[in-house]
Amino acid sequence: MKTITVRYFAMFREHAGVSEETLTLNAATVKDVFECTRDRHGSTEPNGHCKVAINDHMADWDTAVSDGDIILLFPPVAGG
Amino acid sequence: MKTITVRYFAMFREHAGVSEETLTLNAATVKDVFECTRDRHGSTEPNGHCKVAINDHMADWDTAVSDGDIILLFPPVAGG
Amino acid sequence: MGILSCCFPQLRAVDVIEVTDSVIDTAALQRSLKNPAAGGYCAFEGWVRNENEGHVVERLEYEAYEPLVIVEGEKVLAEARALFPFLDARCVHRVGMLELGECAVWIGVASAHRDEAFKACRFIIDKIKVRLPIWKKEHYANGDSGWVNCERCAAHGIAE
Amino acid sequence: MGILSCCFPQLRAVDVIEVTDSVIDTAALQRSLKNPAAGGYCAFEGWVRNENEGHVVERLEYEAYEPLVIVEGEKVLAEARALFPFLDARCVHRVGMLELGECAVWIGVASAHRDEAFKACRFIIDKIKVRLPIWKKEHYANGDSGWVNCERCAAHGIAE
Repeated sequence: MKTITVRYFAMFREHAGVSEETLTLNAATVKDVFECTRDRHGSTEPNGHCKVAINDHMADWDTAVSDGDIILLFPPVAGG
Repeated sequence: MKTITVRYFAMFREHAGVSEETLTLNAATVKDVFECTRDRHGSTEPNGHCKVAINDHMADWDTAVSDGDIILLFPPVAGG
Repeated sequence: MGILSCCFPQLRAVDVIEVTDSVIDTAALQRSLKNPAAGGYCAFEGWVRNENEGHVVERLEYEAYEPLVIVEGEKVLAEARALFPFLDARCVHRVGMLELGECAVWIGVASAHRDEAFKACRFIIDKIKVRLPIWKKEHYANGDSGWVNCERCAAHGIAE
Repeated sequence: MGILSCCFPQLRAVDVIEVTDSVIDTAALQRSLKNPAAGGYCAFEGWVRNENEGHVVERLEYEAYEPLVIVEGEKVLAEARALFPFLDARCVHRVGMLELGECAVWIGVASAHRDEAFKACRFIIDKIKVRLPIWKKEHYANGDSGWVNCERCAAHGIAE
Protein backbone atom coordinates (compact mmCIF):
# COMPACT_ATOMS: atom_id res chain seq x y z
CA MET A 1 0.00 0.00 0.00
CA LYS A 2 1.16 3.50 -0.85
CA THR A 3 0.22 6.87 0.52
CA ILE A 4 -0.61 9.06 -2.48
CA THR A 5 -1.87 12.62 -2.65
CA VAL A 6 -4.44 12.97 -5.42
CA ARG A 7 -5.44 16.33 -6.89
CA TYR A 8 -8.64 16.66 -8.91
CA PHE A 9 -9.31 19.32 -11.53
CA ALA A 10 -12.41 20.83 -13.14
CA MET A 11 -15.23 18.27 -13.36
CA PHE A 12 -13.23 15.76 -11.33
CA ARG A 13 -12.89 18.25 -8.47
CA GLU A 14 -16.56 19.13 -8.61
CA HIS A 15 -17.55 15.46 -8.37
CA ALA A 16 -15.05 14.62 -5.63
CA GLY A 17 -16.09 17.70 -3.64
CA VAL A 18 -12.45 18.30 -2.73
CA SER A 19 -9.54 19.55 -4.75
CA GLU A 20 -7.01 17.32 -3.02
CA GLU A 21 -6.95 14.33 -0.68
CA THR A 22 -4.39 11.86 0.58
CA LEU A 23 -5.30 8.23 0.08
CA THR A 24 -3.73 4.91 0.92
CA LEU A 25 -3.96 2.79 -2.19
CA ASN A 26 -2.79 -0.46 -3.68
CA ALA A 27 -1.49 1.05 -6.93
CA ALA A 28 1.50 0.28 -9.15
CA THR A 29 0.89 2.83 -11.92
CA VAL A 30 -0.95 6.10 -12.29
CA LYS A 31 -3.58 4.20 -14.24
CA ASP A 32 -4.21 2.19 -11.08
CA VAL A 33 -4.66 5.43 -9.15
CA PHE A 34 -7.14 6.65 -11.79
CA GLU A 35 -9.12 3.41 -11.55
CA CYS A 36 -9.01 3.23 -7.72
CA THR A 37 -10.41 6.78 -7.49
CA ARG A 38 -13.14 6.41 -10.10
CA ASP A 39 -15.83 6.65 -7.44
CA ARG A 40 -14.16 9.85 -6.20
CA HIS A 41 -13.62 11.74 -9.49
CA GLY A 42 -16.71 10.14 -11.00
CA SER A 43 -15.29 9.85 -14.48
CA THR A 44 -16.97 7.63 -17.00
CA GLU A 45 -14.36 8.70 -19.52
CA PRO A 46 -11.85 6.18 -20.80
CA ASN A 47 -8.59 7.20 -19.16
CA GLY A 48 -7.17 7.77 -22.66
CA HIS A 49 -9.24 10.95 -22.85
CA CYS A 50 -7.71 12.21 -19.62
CA LYS A 51 -4.21 13.26 -18.69
CA VAL A 52 -2.14 12.69 -15.61
CA ALA A 53 0.89 14.24 -13.97
CA ILE A 54 3.16 13.10 -11.16
CA ASN A 55 4.76 15.78 -9.01
CA ASP A 56 4.11 18.41 -11.69
CA HIS A 57 5.49 16.36 -14.57
CA MET A 58 3.19 15.03 -17.27
CA ALA A 59 3.19 11.23 -17.06
CA ASP A 60 2.06 8.25 -19.10
CA TRP A 61 -0.66 6.03 -17.73
CA ASP A 62 1.80 3.20 -17.11
CA THR A 63 4.25 5.35 -15.17
CA ALA A 64 4.96 3.79 -11.75
CA VAL A 65 3.84 5.61 -8.63
CA SER A 66 5.86 5.83 -5.43
CA ASP A 67 4.91 6.39 -1.84
CA GLY A 68 4.44 10.11 -1.25
CA ASP A 69 3.77 11.04 -4.89
CA ILE A 70 1.36 13.81 -5.79
CA ILE A 71 -0.84 12.65 -8.66
CA LEU A 72 -2.75 15.22 -10.70
CA LEU A 73 -5.82 13.86 -12.46
CA PHE A 74 -6.83 15.98 -15.44
CA PRO A 75 -10.20 15.50 -17.17
CA PRO A 76 -10.34 16.00 -20.96
CA VAL A 77 -8.84 19.38 -21.67
CA ALA A 78 -10.58 22.15 -23.63
CA GLY A 79 -8.49 25.28 -23.83
CA GLY A 80 -8.85 28.14 -26.22
CA MET B 1 -6.23 56.12 -85.54
CA LYS B 2 -7.76 56.53 -82.09
CA THR B 3 -7.38 59.16 -79.46
CA ILE B 4 -6.59 57.34 -76.20
CA THR B 5 -5.80 58.68 -72.76
CA VAL B 6 -3.08 56.58 -71.14
CA ARG B 7 -2.39 56.66 -67.39
CA TYR B 8 0.89 55.34 -66.05
CA PHE B 9 1.43 54.02 -62.51
CA ALA B 10 4.43 53.52 -60.24
CA MET B 11 7.58 52.68 -62.27
CA PHE B 12 5.73 53.35 -65.55
CA ARG B 13 4.84 56.87 -64.39
CA GLU B 14 8.40 57.52 -63.25
CA HIS B 15 9.79 56.48 -66.62
CA ALA B 16 7.20 58.38 -68.66
CA GLY B 17 7.69 61.48 -66.53
CA VAL B 18 3.95 62.11 -66.64
CA SER B 19 1.06 60.33 -64.96
CA GLU B 20 -1.28 60.77 -67.91
CA GLU B 21 -1.16 61.76 -71.55
CA THR B 22 -3.48 61.67 -74.52
CA LEU B 23 -2.08 59.94 -77.57
CA THR B 24 -3.25 59.26 -81.08
CA LEU B 25 -2.52 55.63 -81.79
CA ASN B 26 -3.15 52.91 -84.28
CA ALA B 27 -4.34 50.33 -81.74
CA ALA B 28 -7.02 47.63 -81.82
CA THR B 29 -6.53 46.13 -78.33
CA VAL B 30 -5.09 47.27 -75.03
CA LYS B 31 -2.10 45.08 -75.79
CA ASP B 32 -1.47 47.29 -78.82
CA VAL B 33 -1.59 50.35 -76.56
CA PHE B 34 0.92 48.71 -74.21
CA GLU B 35 3.27 47.91 -77.09
CA CYS B 36 2.89 51.34 -78.77
CA THR B 37 3.79 53.09 -75.50
CA ARG B 38 6.78 50.90 -74.59
CA ASP B 39 9.16 53.78 -75.19
CA ARG B 40 6.99 55.90 -72.87
CA HIS B 41 6.48 53.54 -69.88
CA GLY B 42 9.85 51.94 -70.49
CA SER B 43 8.78 48.46 -69.50
CA THR B 44 10.93 45.52 -70.42
CA GLU B 45 8.41 43.29 -68.68
CA PRO B 46 6.36 40.85 -70.68
CA ASN B 47 2.88 42.32 -70.67
CA GLY B 48 1.68 39.16 -68.89
CA HIS B 49 3.36 40.50 -65.73
CA CYS B 50 1.43 43.72 -65.97
CA LYS B 51 -2.27 44.53 -65.68
CA VAL B 52 -4.48 46.87 -67.59
CA ALA B 53 -7.81 48.60 -67.08
CA ILE B 54 -10.15 50.45 -69.42
CA ASN B 55 -12.24 53.24 -67.97
CA ASP B 56 -11.73 51.89 -64.42
CA HIS B 57 -12.60 48.28 -65.29
CA MET B 58 -9.94 45.59 -65.25
CA ALA B 59 -9.45 44.33 -68.80
CA ASP B 60 -7.80 41.45 -70.64
CA TRP B 61 -4.94 42.19 -72.98
CA ASP B 62 -7.05 41.39 -76.03
CA THR B 63 -9.91 43.69 -75.03
CA ALA B 64 -10.69 46.15 -77.85
CA VAL B 65 -10.06 49.86 -77.33
CA SER B 66 -12.33 52.62 -78.57
CA ASP B 67 -11.74 56.23 -79.39
CA GLY B 68 -11.80 58.26 -76.15
CA ASP B 69 -10.98 55.33 -73.80
CA ILE B 70 -8.88 55.87 -70.73
CA ILE B 71 -6.33 53.07 -70.49
CA LEU B 72 -4.60 52.41 -67.15
CA LEU B 73 -1.25 50.67 -67.44
CA PHE B 74 -0.27 48.88 -64.25
CA PRO B 75 3.25 47.53 -63.74
CA PRO B 76 3.65 44.27 -61.79
CA VAL B 77 1.78 44.72 -58.52
CA ALA B 78 3.31 44.19 -55.09
CA GLY B 79 0.86 44.93 -52.30
CA GLY B 80 1.11 43.87 -48.68
CA MET C 1 -30.35 43.94 -27.29
CA GLY C 2 -29.29 46.90 -25.18
CA ILE C 3 -26.29 45.09 -23.79
CA LEU C 4 -25.40 43.46 -27.08
CA SER C 5 -25.56 46.70 -29.05
CA CYS C 6 -23.26 48.22 -26.44
CA CYS C 7 -20.63 45.50 -26.57
CA PHE C 8 -20.90 44.88 -30.30
CA PRO C 9 -21.44 48.34 -31.73
CA GLN C 10 -20.77 47.75 -35.38
CA LEU C 11 -22.41 44.57 -36.62
CA ARG C 12 -22.00 44.90 -40.35
CA ALA C 13 -23.49 43.13 -43.31
CA VAL C 14 -20.70 43.66 -45.84
CA ASP C 15 -16.99 43.02 -45.93
CA VAL C 16 -14.93 46.15 -46.36
CA ILE C 17 -11.61 47.01 -47.96
CA GLU C 18 -10.09 50.46 -47.52
CA VAL C 19 -7.03 52.47 -48.52
CA THR C 20 -5.55 55.02 -46.12
CA ASP C 21 -2.58 57.37 -45.96
CA SER C 22 -2.67 57.41 -42.14
CA VAL C 23 -1.48 54.98 -39.48
CA ILE C 24 -3.79 51.95 -39.45
CA ASP C 25 -5.71 51.82 -36.18
CA THR C 26 -5.66 48.05 -35.84
CA ALA C 27 -7.26 48.06 -32.39
CA ALA C 28 -10.33 49.97 -33.61
CA LEU C 29 -10.58 47.77 -36.68
CA GLN C 30 -10.47 44.66 -34.55
CA ARG C 31 -13.22 46.02 -32.28
CA SER C 32 -15.40 46.59 -35.35
CA LEU C 33 -15.33 42.83 -36.03
CA LYS C 34 -16.64 41.89 -32.58
CA ASN C 35 -19.69 39.72 -33.01
CA PRO C 36 -21.48 37.64 -30.37
CA ALA C 37 -21.48 34.64 -32.71
CA ALA C 38 -17.72 34.81 -33.33
CA GLY C 39 -15.55 32.24 -31.56
CA GLY C 40 -12.39 32.75 -33.60
CA TYR C 41 -10.55 35.78 -34.90
CA CYS C 42 -7.49 35.74 -37.14
CA ALA C 43 -5.53 38.82 -38.14
CA PHE C 44 -2.60 39.37 -40.44
CA GLU C 45 -0.40 42.44 -40.61
CA GLY C 46 2.32 43.20 -43.09
CA TRP C 47 5.11 45.20 -41.43
CA VAL C 48 7.92 47.17 -43.06
CA ARG C 49 11.05 45.14 -42.43
CA ASN C 50 14.68 46.14 -42.60
CA GLU C 51 15.86 43.81 -45.33
CA ASN C 52 14.82 42.49 -48.72
CA GLU C 53 16.86 40.19 -50.93
CA GLY C 54 20.11 41.32 -49.36
CA HIS C 55 19.37 45.06 -49.39
CA VAL C 56 19.18 47.10 -46.17
CA VAL C 57 15.76 48.77 -46.35
CA GLU C 58 15.12 52.05 -44.54
CA ARG C 59 11.61 52.93 -45.73
CA LEU C 60 8.88 51.62 -47.99
CA GLU C 61 6.70 53.76 -50.22
CA TYR C 62 3.32 52.42 -51.29
CA GLU C 63 1.25 53.63 -54.21
CA ALA C 64 -2.25 52.37 -54.98
CA TYR C 65 -4.91 53.04 -57.55
CA GLU C 66 -7.71 53.24 -55.04
CA PRO C 67 -10.81 52.84 -57.26
CA LEU C 68 -9.65 49.45 -58.50
CA VAL C 69 -8.13 48.42 -55.18
CA ILE C 70 -11.66 48.69 -53.79
CA VAL C 71 -13.32 46.87 -56.70
CA GLU C 72 -10.76 44.03 -56.84
CA GLY C 73 -10.52 43.90 -53.05
CA GLU C 74 -14.27 43.43 -52.70
CA LYS C 75 -14.06 40.60 -55.22
CA VAL C 76 -11.30 38.95 -53.17
CA LEU C 77 -13.34 39.27 -49.98
CA ALA C 78 -16.41 37.80 -51.69
CA GLU C 79 -14.35 34.87 -53.00
CA ALA C 80 -12.95 34.28 -49.53
CA ARG C 81 -16.43 34.33 -48.00
CA ALA C 82 -17.68 31.80 -50.56
CA LEU C 83 -14.77 29.44 -49.89
CA PHE C 84 -14.51 29.81 -46.10
CA PRO C 85 -17.82 31.09 -44.70
CA PHE C 86 -16.94 33.61 -42.00
CA LEU C 87 -18.91 36.25 -40.15
CA ASP C 88 -17.02 39.42 -41.06
CA ALA C 89 -13.77 40.42 -42.71
CA ARG C 90 -12.05 43.76 -43.18
CA CYS C 91 -8.91 44.86 -44.89
CA VAL C 92 -7.00 48.14 -44.86
CA HIS C 93 -3.97 48.92 -47.00
CA ARG C 94 -1.81 51.92 -46.32
CA VAL C 95 -0.20 54.16 -48.95
CA GLY C 96 2.55 56.76 -48.82
CA MET C 97 5.93 56.58 -47.08
CA LEU C 98 6.23 54.05 -44.25
CA GLU C 99 8.99 53.68 -41.70
CA LEU C 100 10.46 50.39 -40.41
CA GLY C 101 7.99 48.47 -38.28
CA GLU C 102 4.93 50.29 -39.54
CA CYS C 103 1.87 48.34 -40.63
CA ALA C 104 1.34 48.40 -44.41
CA VAL C 105 -1.65 46.09 -44.56
CA TRP C 106 -4.09 44.74 -41.99
CA ILE C 107 -6.61 41.96 -42.48
CA GLY C 108 -9.03 40.73 -39.83
CA VAL C 109 -11.51 37.86 -40.06
CA ALA C 110 -14.04 36.82 -37.42
CA SER C 111 -15.82 33.50 -37.70
CA ALA C 112 -17.73 30.98 -35.62
CA HIS C 113 -14.76 28.60 -35.59
CA ARG C 114 -11.06 29.13 -36.13
CA ASP C 115 -10.57 27.14 -39.32
CA GLU C 116 -12.48 29.58 -41.53
CA ALA C 117 -10.81 32.57 -39.90
CA PHE C 118 -7.29 31.28 -40.58
CA LYS C 119 -8.01 30.10 -44.12
CA ALA C 120 -9.91 33.22 -45.18
CA CYS C 121 -7.25 35.52 -43.75
CA ARG C 122 -4.49 33.67 -45.60
CA PHE C 123 -6.49 33.60 -48.83
CA ILE C 124 -7.14 37.34 -48.66
CA ILE C 125 -3.51 38.39 -48.12
CA ASP C 126 -2.28 35.98 -50.80
CA LYS C 127 -4.67 37.47 -53.36
CA ILE C 128 -4.09 41.07 -52.30
CA LYS C 129 -0.40 40.69 -53.00
CA VAL C 130 -0.88 39.58 -56.59
CA ARG C 131 -4.19 41.05 -57.76
CA LEU C 132 -4.68 44.55 -56.37
CA PRO C 133 -3.15 47.59 -58.14
CA ILE C 134 -0.69 48.44 -55.36
CA TRP C 135 3.04 49.00 -55.77
CA LYS C 136 5.89 49.41 -53.36
CA LYS C 137 9.21 51.12 -53.71
CA GLU C 138 12.03 50.24 -51.36
CA HIS C 139 14.33 52.99 -50.14
CA TYR C 140 17.73 51.55 -49.24
CA ALA C 141 20.34 52.59 -46.70
CA ASN C 142 22.76 53.46 -49.54
CA GLY C 143 20.33 56.04 -50.96
CA ASP C 144 19.13 53.89 -53.85
CA SER C 145 15.54 52.91 -54.33
CA GLY C 146 13.74 50.29 -56.33
CA TRP C 147 10.26 49.11 -57.18
CA VAL C 148 9.52 45.64 -55.86
CA ASN C 149 8.41 43.04 -58.35
CA CYS C 150 5.27 41.14 -57.57
CA GLU C 151 5.53 37.80 -55.79
CA ARG C 152 4.02 35.89 -58.67
CA CYS C 153 6.51 37.40 -61.14
CA ALA C 154 9.40 36.54 -58.84
CA ALA C 155 8.13 32.99 -58.34
CA HIS C 156 7.51 32.34 -62.02
CA GLY C 157 10.59 34.05 -63.36
CA ILE C 158 11.01 36.67 -66.05
CA ALA C 159 10.41 34.16 -68.85
CA GLU C 160 6.72 33.83 -68.09
CA MET D 1 20.35 51.78 -32.20
CA GLY D 2 18.77 54.72 -30.40
CA ILE D 3 15.88 54.88 -32.79
CA LEU D 4 15.55 51.13 -33.04
CA SER D 5 15.49 50.60 -29.30
CA CYS D 6 12.78 53.26 -29.12
CA CYS D 7 10.54 51.76 -31.76
CA PHE D 8 11.23 48.15 -30.84
CA PRO D 9 11.45 48.23 -27.06
CA GLN D 10 11.16 44.59 -26.20
CA LEU D 11 13.29 42.43 -28.48
CA ARG D 12 13.14 39.09 -26.72
CA ALA D 13 15.08 35.89 -27.04
CA VAL D 14 12.46 33.44 -25.80
CA ASP D 15 8.88 32.63 -26.66
CA VAL D 16 6.50 33.18 -23.79
CA ILE D 17 3.24 31.62 -22.63
CA GLU D 18 1.27 33.15 -19.79
CA VAL D 19 -1.93 32.64 -17.81
CA THR D 20 -3.91 35.63 -16.55
CA ASP D 21 -7.15 36.30 -14.70
CA SER D 22 -7.39 39.82 -16.16
CA VAL D 23 -8.48 41.16 -19.53
CA ILE D 24 -5.82 40.32 -22.12
CA ASP D 25 -4.17 43.50 -23.39
CA THR D 26 -3.79 42.37 -26.98
CA ALA D 27 -2.50 45.73 -28.21
CA ALA D 28 0.40 45.72 -25.72
CA LEU D 29 1.18 42.10 -26.51
CA GLN D 30 1.29 42.83 -30.20
CA ARG D 31 3.64 45.78 -29.63
CA SER D 32 5.97 43.47 -27.72
CA LEU D 33 6.44 41.39 -30.89
CA LYS D 34 7.58 44.36 -32.99
CA ASN D 35 10.90 43.50 -34.57
CA PRO D 36 12.71 45.34 -37.38
CA ALA D 37 13.28 42.04 -39.18
CA ALA D 38 9.59 41.07 -39.08
CA GLY D 39 7.62 41.43 -42.30
CA GLY D 40 4.60 39.36 -41.29
CA TYR D 41 2.50 39.11 -38.16
CA CYS D 42 -0.33 36.66 -37.57
CA ALA D 43 -2.57 36.69 -34.51
CA PHE D 44 -5.35 34.43 -33.34
CA GLU D 45 -7.90 35.19 -30.66
CA GLY D 46 -10.48 32.86 -29.18
CA TRP D 47 -13.61 34.80 -28.25
CA VAL D 48 -16.50 33.71 -26.04
CA ARG D 49 -19.39 33.14 -28.41
CA ASN D 50 -23.09 32.91 -27.73
CA GLU D 51 -23.74 29.36 -28.87
CA ASN D 52 -22.25 25.89 -28.66
CA GLU D 53 -23.80 22.74 -30.04
CA GLY D 54 -27.30 24.20 -29.90
CA HIS D 55 -27.02 25.70 -26.41
CA VAL D 56 -27.34 29.43 -25.81
CA VAL D 57 -24.17 30.34 -23.93
CA GLU D 58 -24.09 33.35 -21.58
CA ARG D 59 -20.63 33.02 -20.01
CA LEU D 60 -17.59 30.80 -20.10
CA GLU D 61 -15.53 29.84 -17.07
CA TYR D 62 -11.93 28.78 -17.61
CA GLU D 63 -9.78 26.82 -15.20
CA ALA D 64 -6.10 26.08 -15.75
CA TYR D 65 -3.34 24.32 -13.89
CA GLU D 66 -0.83 27.04 -14.47
CA PRO D 67 2.47 25.25 -13.70
CA LEU D 68 1.86 22.66 -16.40
CA VAL D 69 0.21 25.11 -18.79
CA ILE D 70 3.54 26.93 -18.79
CA VAL D 71 5.65 23.78 -19.17
CA GLU D 72 3.51 22.25 -21.92
CA GLY D 73 2.96 25.63 -23.56
CA GLU D 74 6.69 26.24 -23.82
CA LYS D 75 7.07 22.82 -25.43
CA VAL D 76 4.37 23.72 -27.97
CA LEU D 77 6.08 27.01 -28.78
CA ALA D 78 9.43 25.27 -29.19
CA GLU D 79 7.88 22.68 -31.51
CA ALA D 80 6.26 25.46 -33.55
CA ARG D 81 9.58 27.31 -33.82
CA ALA D 82 11.35 24.15 -35.02
CA LEU D 83 8.70 23.49 -37.68
CA PHE D 84 8.10 27.07 -38.86
CA PRO D 85 11.10 29.25 -37.98
CA PHE D 86 9.67 32.58 -36.81
CA LEU D 87 11.15 35.54 -34.97
CA ASP D 88 8.95 35.69 -31.87
CA ALA D 89 5.77 34.16 -30.56
CA ARG D 90 3.69 34.80 -27.47
CA CYS D 91 0.56 33.27 -26.04
CA VAL D 92 -1.72 34.32 -23.20
CA HIS D 93 -4.64 32.27 -21.89
CA ARG D 94 -7.21 33.78 -19.61
CA VAL D 95 -8.86 32.03 -16.65
CA GLY D 96 -11.93 32.80 -14.55
CA MET D 97 -15.39 33.90 -15.67
CA LEU D 98 -15.60 35.50 -19.12
CA GLU D 99 -18.49 37.34 -20.73
CA LEU D 100 -19.64 37.08 -24.35
CA GLY D 101 -17.13 38.58 -26.75
CA GLU D 102 -14.21 38.53 -24.33
CA CYS D 103 -10.86 37.15 -25.43
CA ALA D 104 -10.04 33.78 -23.84
CA VAL D 105 -6.78 33.13 -25.64
CA TRP D 106 -4.42 35.27 -27.70
CA ILE D 107 -1.54 34.07 -29.85
CA GLY D 108 0.79 36.32 -31.81
CA VAL D 109 3.61 35.32 -34.14
CA ALA D 110 6.02 37.65 -35.92
CA SER D 111 8.25 36.33 -38.70
CA ALA D 112 10.27 37.50 -41.68
CA HIS D 113 7.62 36.23 -44.11
CA ARG D 114 3.94 35.48 -43.73
CA ASP D 115 3.97 31.74 -44.31
CA GLU D 116 5.74 30.90 -41.05
CA ALA D 117 3.57 33.33 -39.09
CA PHE D 118 0.30 31.77 -40.30
CA LYS D 119 1.47 28.18 -39.92
CA ALA D 120 3.04 28.64 -36.49
CA CYS D 121 0.00 30.50 -35.18
CA ARG D 122 -2.34 27.76 -36.35
CA PHE D 123 -0.08 25.02 -34.97
CA ILE D 124 0.07 26.71 -31.58
CA ILE D 125 -3.70 27.16 -31.13
CA ASP D 126 -4.39 23.62 -32.36
CA LYS D 127 -1.98 22.15 -29.79
CA ILE D 128 -3.10 24.44 -26.97
CA LYS D 129 -6.64 23.17 -27.35
CA VAL D 130 -5.74 19.53 -26.90
CA ARG D 131 -2.54 19.44 -24.82
CA LEU D 132 -2.61 22.13 -22.14
CA PRO D 133 -4.35 21.47 -18.78
CA ILE D 134 -7.12 24.02 -19.31
CA TRP D 135 -10.84 23.40 -18.93
CA LYS D 136 -13.92 25.41 -19.75
CA LYS D 137 -17.39 25.34 -18.32
CA GLU D 138 -20.26 26.80 -20.29
CA HIS D 139 -22.98 28.68 -18.43
CA TYR D 140 -26.22 28.54 -20.39
CA ALA D 141 -29.16 30.93 -20.67
CA ASN D 142 -31.41 28.37 -18.96
CA GLY D 143 -29.22 28.35 -15.83
CA ASP D 144 -27.52 25.03 -16.53
CA SER D 145 -23.80 24.66 -16.94
CA GLY D 146 -21.53 22.05 -18.41
CA TRP D 147 -17.87 21.25 -18.88
CA VAL D 148 -16.81 21.22 -22.52
CA ASN D 149 -15.18 18.08 -23.81
CA CYS D 150 -11.92 18.44 -25.60
CA GLU D 151 -11.90 18.77 -29.38
CA ARG D 152 -9.91 15.61 -29.87
CA CYS D 153 -12.33 13.60 -27.71
CA ALA D 154 -15.30 14.99 -29.63
CA ALA D 155 -13.65 14.28 -32.97
CA HIS D 156 -12.56 10.75 -32.12
CA GLY D 157 -15.68 9.72 -30.22
CA ILE D 158 -16.12 8.13 -26.84
CA ALA D 159 -14.84 4.75 -27.97
CA GLU D 160 -11.25 5.86 -28.28
